[in-house]
Amino acid sequence: MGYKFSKEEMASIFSKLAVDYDVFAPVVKKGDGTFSDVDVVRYDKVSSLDEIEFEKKSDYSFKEALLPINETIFYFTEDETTVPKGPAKERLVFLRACDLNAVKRLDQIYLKNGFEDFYYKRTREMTKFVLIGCKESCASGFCASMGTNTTDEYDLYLKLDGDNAYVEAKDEKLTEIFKAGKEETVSPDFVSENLIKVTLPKNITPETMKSELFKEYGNRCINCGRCNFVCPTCTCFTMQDIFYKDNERNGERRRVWASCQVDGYTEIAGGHGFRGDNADRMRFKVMHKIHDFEKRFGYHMCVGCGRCDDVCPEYISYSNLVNRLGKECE
Amino acid sequence: MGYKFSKEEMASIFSKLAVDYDVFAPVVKKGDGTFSDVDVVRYDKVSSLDEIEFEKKSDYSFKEALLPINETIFYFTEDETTVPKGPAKERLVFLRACDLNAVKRLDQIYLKNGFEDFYYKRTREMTKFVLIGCKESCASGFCASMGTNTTDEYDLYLKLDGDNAYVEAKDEKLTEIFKAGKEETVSPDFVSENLIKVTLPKNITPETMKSELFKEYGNRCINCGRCNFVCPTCTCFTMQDIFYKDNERNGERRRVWASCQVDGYTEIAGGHGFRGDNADRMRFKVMHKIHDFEKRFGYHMCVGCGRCDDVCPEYISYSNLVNRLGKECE
Amino acid sequence: MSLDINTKKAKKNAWRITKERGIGASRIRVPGGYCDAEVLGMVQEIAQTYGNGYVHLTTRQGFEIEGIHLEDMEEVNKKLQPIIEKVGINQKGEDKDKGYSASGTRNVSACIGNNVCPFANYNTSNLARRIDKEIFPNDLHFKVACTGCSNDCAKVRMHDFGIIGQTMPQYDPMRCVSCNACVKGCQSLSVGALRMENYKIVRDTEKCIGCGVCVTKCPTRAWTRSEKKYYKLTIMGRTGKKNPRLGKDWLIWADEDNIVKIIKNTYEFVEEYISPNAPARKEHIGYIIDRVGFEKFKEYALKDVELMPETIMNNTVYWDGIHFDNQH
Amino acid sequence: MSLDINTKKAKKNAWRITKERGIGASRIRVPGGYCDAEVLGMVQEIAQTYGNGYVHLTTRQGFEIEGIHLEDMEEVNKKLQPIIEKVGINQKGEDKDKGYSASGTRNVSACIGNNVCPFANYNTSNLARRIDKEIFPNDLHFKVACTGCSNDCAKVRMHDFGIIGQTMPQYDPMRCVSCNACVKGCQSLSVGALRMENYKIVRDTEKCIGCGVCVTKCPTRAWTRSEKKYYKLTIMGRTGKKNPRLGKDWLIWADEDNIVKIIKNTYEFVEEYISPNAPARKEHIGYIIDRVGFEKFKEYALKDVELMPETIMNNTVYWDGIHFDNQH
Amino acid sequence: MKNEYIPQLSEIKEVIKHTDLEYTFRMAFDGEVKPGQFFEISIPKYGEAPISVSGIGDGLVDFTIRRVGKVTDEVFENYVGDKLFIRGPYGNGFDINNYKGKEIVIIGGGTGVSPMRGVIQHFSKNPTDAVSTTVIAGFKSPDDVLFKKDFEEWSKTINVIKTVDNAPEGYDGPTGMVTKYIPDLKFQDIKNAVFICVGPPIMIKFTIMEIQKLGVADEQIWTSYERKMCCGLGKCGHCKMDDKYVCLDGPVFNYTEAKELFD
Amino acid sequence: MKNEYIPQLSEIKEVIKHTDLEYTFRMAFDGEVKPGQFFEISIPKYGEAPISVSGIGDGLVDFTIRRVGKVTDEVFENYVGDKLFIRGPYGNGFDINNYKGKEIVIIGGGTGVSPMRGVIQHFSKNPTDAVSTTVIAGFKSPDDVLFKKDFEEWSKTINVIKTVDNAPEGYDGPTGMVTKYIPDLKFQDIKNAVFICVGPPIMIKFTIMEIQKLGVADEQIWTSYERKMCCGLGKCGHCKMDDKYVCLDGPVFNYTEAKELFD
Repeated sequence: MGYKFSKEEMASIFSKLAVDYDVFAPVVKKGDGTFSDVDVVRYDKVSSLDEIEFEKKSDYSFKEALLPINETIFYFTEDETTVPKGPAKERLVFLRACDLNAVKRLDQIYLKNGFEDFYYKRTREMTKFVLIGCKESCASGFCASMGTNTTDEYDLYLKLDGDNAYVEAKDEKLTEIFKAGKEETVSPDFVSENLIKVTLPKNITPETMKSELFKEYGNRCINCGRCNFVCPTCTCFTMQDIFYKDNERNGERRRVWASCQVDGYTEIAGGHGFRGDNADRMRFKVMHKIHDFEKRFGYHMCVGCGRCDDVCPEYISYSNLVNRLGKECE
Repeated sequence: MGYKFSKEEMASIFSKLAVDYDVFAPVVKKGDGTFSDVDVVRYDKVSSLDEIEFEKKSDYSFKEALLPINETIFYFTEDETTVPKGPAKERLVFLRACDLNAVKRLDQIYLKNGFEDFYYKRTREMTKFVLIGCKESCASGFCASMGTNTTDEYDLYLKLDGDNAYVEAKDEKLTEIFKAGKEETVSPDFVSENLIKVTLPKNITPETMKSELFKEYGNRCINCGRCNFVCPTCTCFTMQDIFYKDNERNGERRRVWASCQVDGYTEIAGGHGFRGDNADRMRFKVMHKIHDFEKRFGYHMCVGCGRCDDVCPEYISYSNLVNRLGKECE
Repeated sequence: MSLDINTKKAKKNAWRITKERGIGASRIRVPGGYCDAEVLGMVQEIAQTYGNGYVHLTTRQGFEIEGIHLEDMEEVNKKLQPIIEKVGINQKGEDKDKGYSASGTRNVSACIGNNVCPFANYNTSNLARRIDKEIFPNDLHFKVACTGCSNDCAKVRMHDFGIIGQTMPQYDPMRCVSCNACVKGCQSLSVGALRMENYKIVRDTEKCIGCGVCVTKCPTRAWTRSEKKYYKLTIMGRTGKKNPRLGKDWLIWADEDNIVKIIKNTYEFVEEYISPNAPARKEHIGYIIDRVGFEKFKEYALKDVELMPETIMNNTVYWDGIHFDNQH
Repeated sequence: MSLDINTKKAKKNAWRITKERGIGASRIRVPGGYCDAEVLGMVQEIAQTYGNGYVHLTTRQGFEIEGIHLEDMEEVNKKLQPIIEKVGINQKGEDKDKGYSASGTRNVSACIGNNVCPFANYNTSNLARRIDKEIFPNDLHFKVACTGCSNDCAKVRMHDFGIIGQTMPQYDPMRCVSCNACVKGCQSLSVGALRMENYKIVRDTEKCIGCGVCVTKCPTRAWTRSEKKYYKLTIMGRTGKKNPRLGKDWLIWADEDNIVKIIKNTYEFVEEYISPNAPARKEHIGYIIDRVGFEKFKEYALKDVELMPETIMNNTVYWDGIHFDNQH
Repeated sequence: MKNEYIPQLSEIKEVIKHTDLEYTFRMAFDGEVKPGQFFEISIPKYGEAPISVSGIGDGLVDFTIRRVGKVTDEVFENYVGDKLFIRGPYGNGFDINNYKGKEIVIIGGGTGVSPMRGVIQHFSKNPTDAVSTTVIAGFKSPDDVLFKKDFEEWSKTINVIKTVDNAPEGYDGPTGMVTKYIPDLKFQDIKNAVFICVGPPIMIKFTIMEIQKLGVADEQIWTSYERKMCCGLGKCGHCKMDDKYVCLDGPVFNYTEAKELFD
Repeated sequence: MKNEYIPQLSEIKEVIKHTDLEYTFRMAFDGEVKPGQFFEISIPKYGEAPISVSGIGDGLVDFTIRRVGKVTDEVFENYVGDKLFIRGPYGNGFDINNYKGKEIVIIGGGTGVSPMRGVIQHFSKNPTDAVSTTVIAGFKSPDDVLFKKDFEEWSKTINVIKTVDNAPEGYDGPTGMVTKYIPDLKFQDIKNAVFICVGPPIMIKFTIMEIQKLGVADEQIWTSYERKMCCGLGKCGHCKMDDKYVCLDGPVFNYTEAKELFD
């Protein structure tokens, strides 16, 4: 059901909402970009509507709202282990269609690939998603190519338009809150086409794995891992055991985001690593996104948000690599 | 009487001449200018015609051919003094009209101002002058204003013109040498007008001495003395007693060019100097050239060669100063 | 009339009296090197109309138009007017169309800065232009340069005042993924002030030079720049025949306003203590300090300066360099 | 398609990848800073057509055209062709219209030199251009600068190779008038290597740095320049975060040909000893020498070099500078 | 809901030293375990490492650990009676049924022998479960040999070739790489042969090349992969190869699958 | 032709010490000399300096030399019997006839007294040659007084005011600048007065100003200039002032000329 509000009304409702919920949304972090006097848009907890960046696609995805960069698995005190508490409040996560499609991928790994993940699950179950529409395509995304340009998995759709705000609430509890507004038909803005079009390779063979393209791009790669860290579908982590400097018998185990492009990712005790070569890492990443995830789960991992292209300091275009690979495989 | 030669004939005659005479002439000294890769034209002993620079006015005047920069007055050995020998050969000095007029000024001081100068006289008596003509005025000279644009005091006039050479010999001995040439009427090239015109101040009073102009130019002056050293009419020198490092009881007394613009010129034992101020030095120099020499000897000292203007590193234009002073005194 | 030029004035008017008799060169300066492209055409026109068609690009970020007849100085000065205005140089009204009002204080130079460069910690050109506005016109011999980071592409350590951009790196351990990029970056590109401890970064605050390499290397925004911009002030470096030496750090983690104040204060110090025999009142500040002592300099320089609590000031600065003046 | 740019190649092609996403800057270099004024107009046009209308004048004597969309790199490279030709930079045939063939070796910079400057002892731009021809294109990180005299306006002591013009002053006592101008000049402007003895000048040949001040000060041409041009070669100065330091004198009274040879030889040394981990094969030569030893460097550098008898070579060179890398 | 990440304390029942670097820890564990499965063994403050089961007993499980890396170094400071955190077993393990009634060749290199130890033990105790059983085990030198007593025991019932790459003068056992002994293997029916091969990647590569020369089909070859595994639960991603998670789908793979798994 | 630059050796006959710095050297010389003339006195290896004649005797000439500068320092190391190079006399000197029958005032400062000594001596010996003769001599302090014996002698026949600028307590002679004593001078007929004034430039300047206040015409004033003189022969140029060469046309000038001579 859709409702219309004035922007002021919406701001006021939102402020109340932000008391009951932990609201995670893209925020412009002034000067926090890689370079001096450059901003970054990333997720943070917000308490008012005007903190939210609705226009620019976030540089880092929503995923940290579900999967903290650092997450404590348990504390240990001598021989005992204690699991930290889960979220105290339900949470709202503002995101776009591509990202909401990415939630499905996170669920796939964390809930449906072997064991269920205790930590993800308890947060996920308390999370509702608020869709931000896309009136026009961003410059680097190719969601239409990946079929992730639309979604109906949102609990709320919220749109600001001039002095007005529109919502469509699907979640019952949220509907309660917004039904005070003027009823109006509201349907999300989705793009149907992007500037970037990606055609996935059709016939991937063992030969594909040896494509010179991986070498070419691998040589350009500096193994910084940004492509993974901004990606809404990358889920890897590493375990870290910390001992407290004040009492070395106590500490905690954490899981921390990991990147398949960064040194050490495949390294086992004794120092042997399995993908020392950048070409192999590049292949591994790309193939995961457009080939083997699909092989295992039946649909592609990549949601075409384009963040990896935007963030790469070496201007490696994953989308271009995929298109070139597609042509090679024809 | 005038004679014409081919340039080759002249060169050959000249080479022989240079055996009998010490020939002093303007020579381009490559790279010996004040600044890197800059030439200077100054007098030196030459043995062939092509060493002589006929086109460009020399930067330093001919006067060093008569008055060495350093001249030993006598050697002393314990209580004895010995006077160095004078020139062994007669000398020919190549110069232009302005400079030949300057010879008169040198003579005035060294022969007719009180005592006769032993050293100058013995050289002067062995010197003949070869006039270089001026087909057109140099850029900075104002000989016409000073009435020094012409002369008939030369012993020989020599002109190179394309493949030919012309001489007019007035000196008997020199006529002997050149009379082998084809007789032709030869008369020197003199300029009748210059680019620079100088009007001397007419009514010089004690007030003139206090003109602000001297301060203005004095402030610009750096007391390097170049104007004096290039001047064909400046005659000042300082006495120096040298003791030989190898035997300090023996040594020599020299006279060395001095400049009224350089520090120390008026300094007496004990350190007191009479013209410490640059304005006073500037006035002293200018007044000597255009006023008090004339007061003493009946004609002006300055011959308007313009070298002081050309050489001044501070671009002080003496000629302009004089013209401005002239206007002030009107 | 023969050339009759007050060379001292001409030099102060930013003209060079060249080694070639009668020929000058017009020295056009562009504060911080930040140059509207329009200026290029203007310089070209002067060079082709009055000069010999060649222009020397100077290492102080100016143009030196060669081969101008000294007679044309006045006319060229008129032509300089739009350039002076375009690059925003201070000028008194009566100096319009008369070229530069002073030349003793050298062009404030700057690396390209954070307009463009990924490593720069501030907008060097803007600071250079601010300082230029504050100190120009002035004929005392001051050399000031701004550089975006400790790489010092502007060679500020060869200046009387070198301003090196710093950032006080801010670390959010909860965003850190222990990828080591900052540690490696600091080790290979900077001073090795970072180490990993318990999977998190420990910054040696004594050693850290505030270059910001950690920030640029961080893939997760665990490292970000401080909101405040910081500057290191190095002082009294110089080239030259007697004792070329590197400027040494005096203030670390200082702020822009105080640095500007210190530079201006130093003018008063120099006015007071410059050698009366200094030719054309040109004496490097460093030599004045060598003569009258660092304490006296400090007394002047720090007038009305209240440093931020985090600013580190070295009480004494020791220089070395190479001594050609009193060797052996 | 999204921007897909080999930044390493672009950088070697003399492009800067700026801090602004998708925006590059074209780095035009002018060897020795000697610039046909025509070039200015060309740069202006590129800046106004493809850039943001602003150009940074660099302290290495180049133009950095700001604000060019990386998509336009190829087109701008074509526009650079006449500039590259005008300033006379080496280029292989196949590199035509493709911009600069390399950028690791930095623009050979030069003070204005004896084209113009009264103090310079040689034509710095010409030597810079000669060296450029000899060493370019090359991607190894070399910084070479030429300065006309020990005043070092080009700040050559912050370079790997600094070439300082010298003249061996020639004294004709018979032209000397004991005016003391040279003694005073040497004392106030240079190192005080002259003294008067018996009314004539005695030059302390150990102390004399060959700056030529005595020659320019002499009013009678008693002092003149040597016919041969001499150069002091200072080596391995640097700015930077770890250990900024002054280049120190290695050769004194050396000749041009041997210096050029030494620089070229050093490329072979670096090829051999550069750290395989050097990012983008960029390692300052000084650090390589620090690592492998001065003797090894000398062995390479002096290959086929036969120094003139009057050339003084310091057998060992000791650097100091400021250590930020291993302080405290 | 079960939190799979939480480990349990397990007592060290026995420590067997093989070499200066390699020990077997016999730990208390109640539950179903298969040879070839692995546990995540952790010491708080140091972290976890996936360790293969090298033996299975009653309420006991063996872990043969090489002293490399910081995690396993710490383990050696634990002794009998001390406790370690463990969680597992994870992975598929070897299915004995795949090898019963076959001419079995088990080829192992170094610690690669550990995951197969349960399999070897089964067939050496029950030699008639197979047509024949041959073990080719390679070690760097005589000092690096693991399971010395086991080899003595096993050689009583099955064929054992224990070779060392480098031997001191006078050493009278077999020497050279394991691959050296493959061409000489005799089979009644090569089609009924099965090969299990575990060891360092380079050893597996050349061993399989050698096996294939015998005309063996991919289906007859098995291997087990050692990969970085942080979670053991199909989450952390480190062990993924192509569409397989070594921790879930392996570590034991038939070569038909394994051959498509690129690193 | 005579080479005027060549000096002659002259023996030092007597050395009279006036102060720590000032001595009179009595040298052998045969020839015509006038008070106010000067000689170029030189010591080989050190150089020449123009020194005024401070006394004239038979075959003798006195030079009172102040120990300043390197030339005159050396002179003090010569003693009786040693020899110095001298050439001269040069310059015009004082013409006694200009002062005969006048009311003479001779004003001297420091070594400025030397060139006038011959004049004073003449009129003290022949007091009736003049209407009156007054000497005002100024010195810095009692220790700087020159010609002490002369002053005693002179004061017997002519008026002598010997003043010192600075005197220690208890000094009972005249003190203050010479100018202080000028206004009080008494003249029978000021138009018949002549003034001779020699000393440092500043002293001459103020003295003449004071004299002029008395209503004295320029023609009645004489002075002598001390200038740098290298040659003494009108060549080297150092002593030139306006169109005058001090060495040739001076050093004694009537003030009508002197007033137009700018430095």
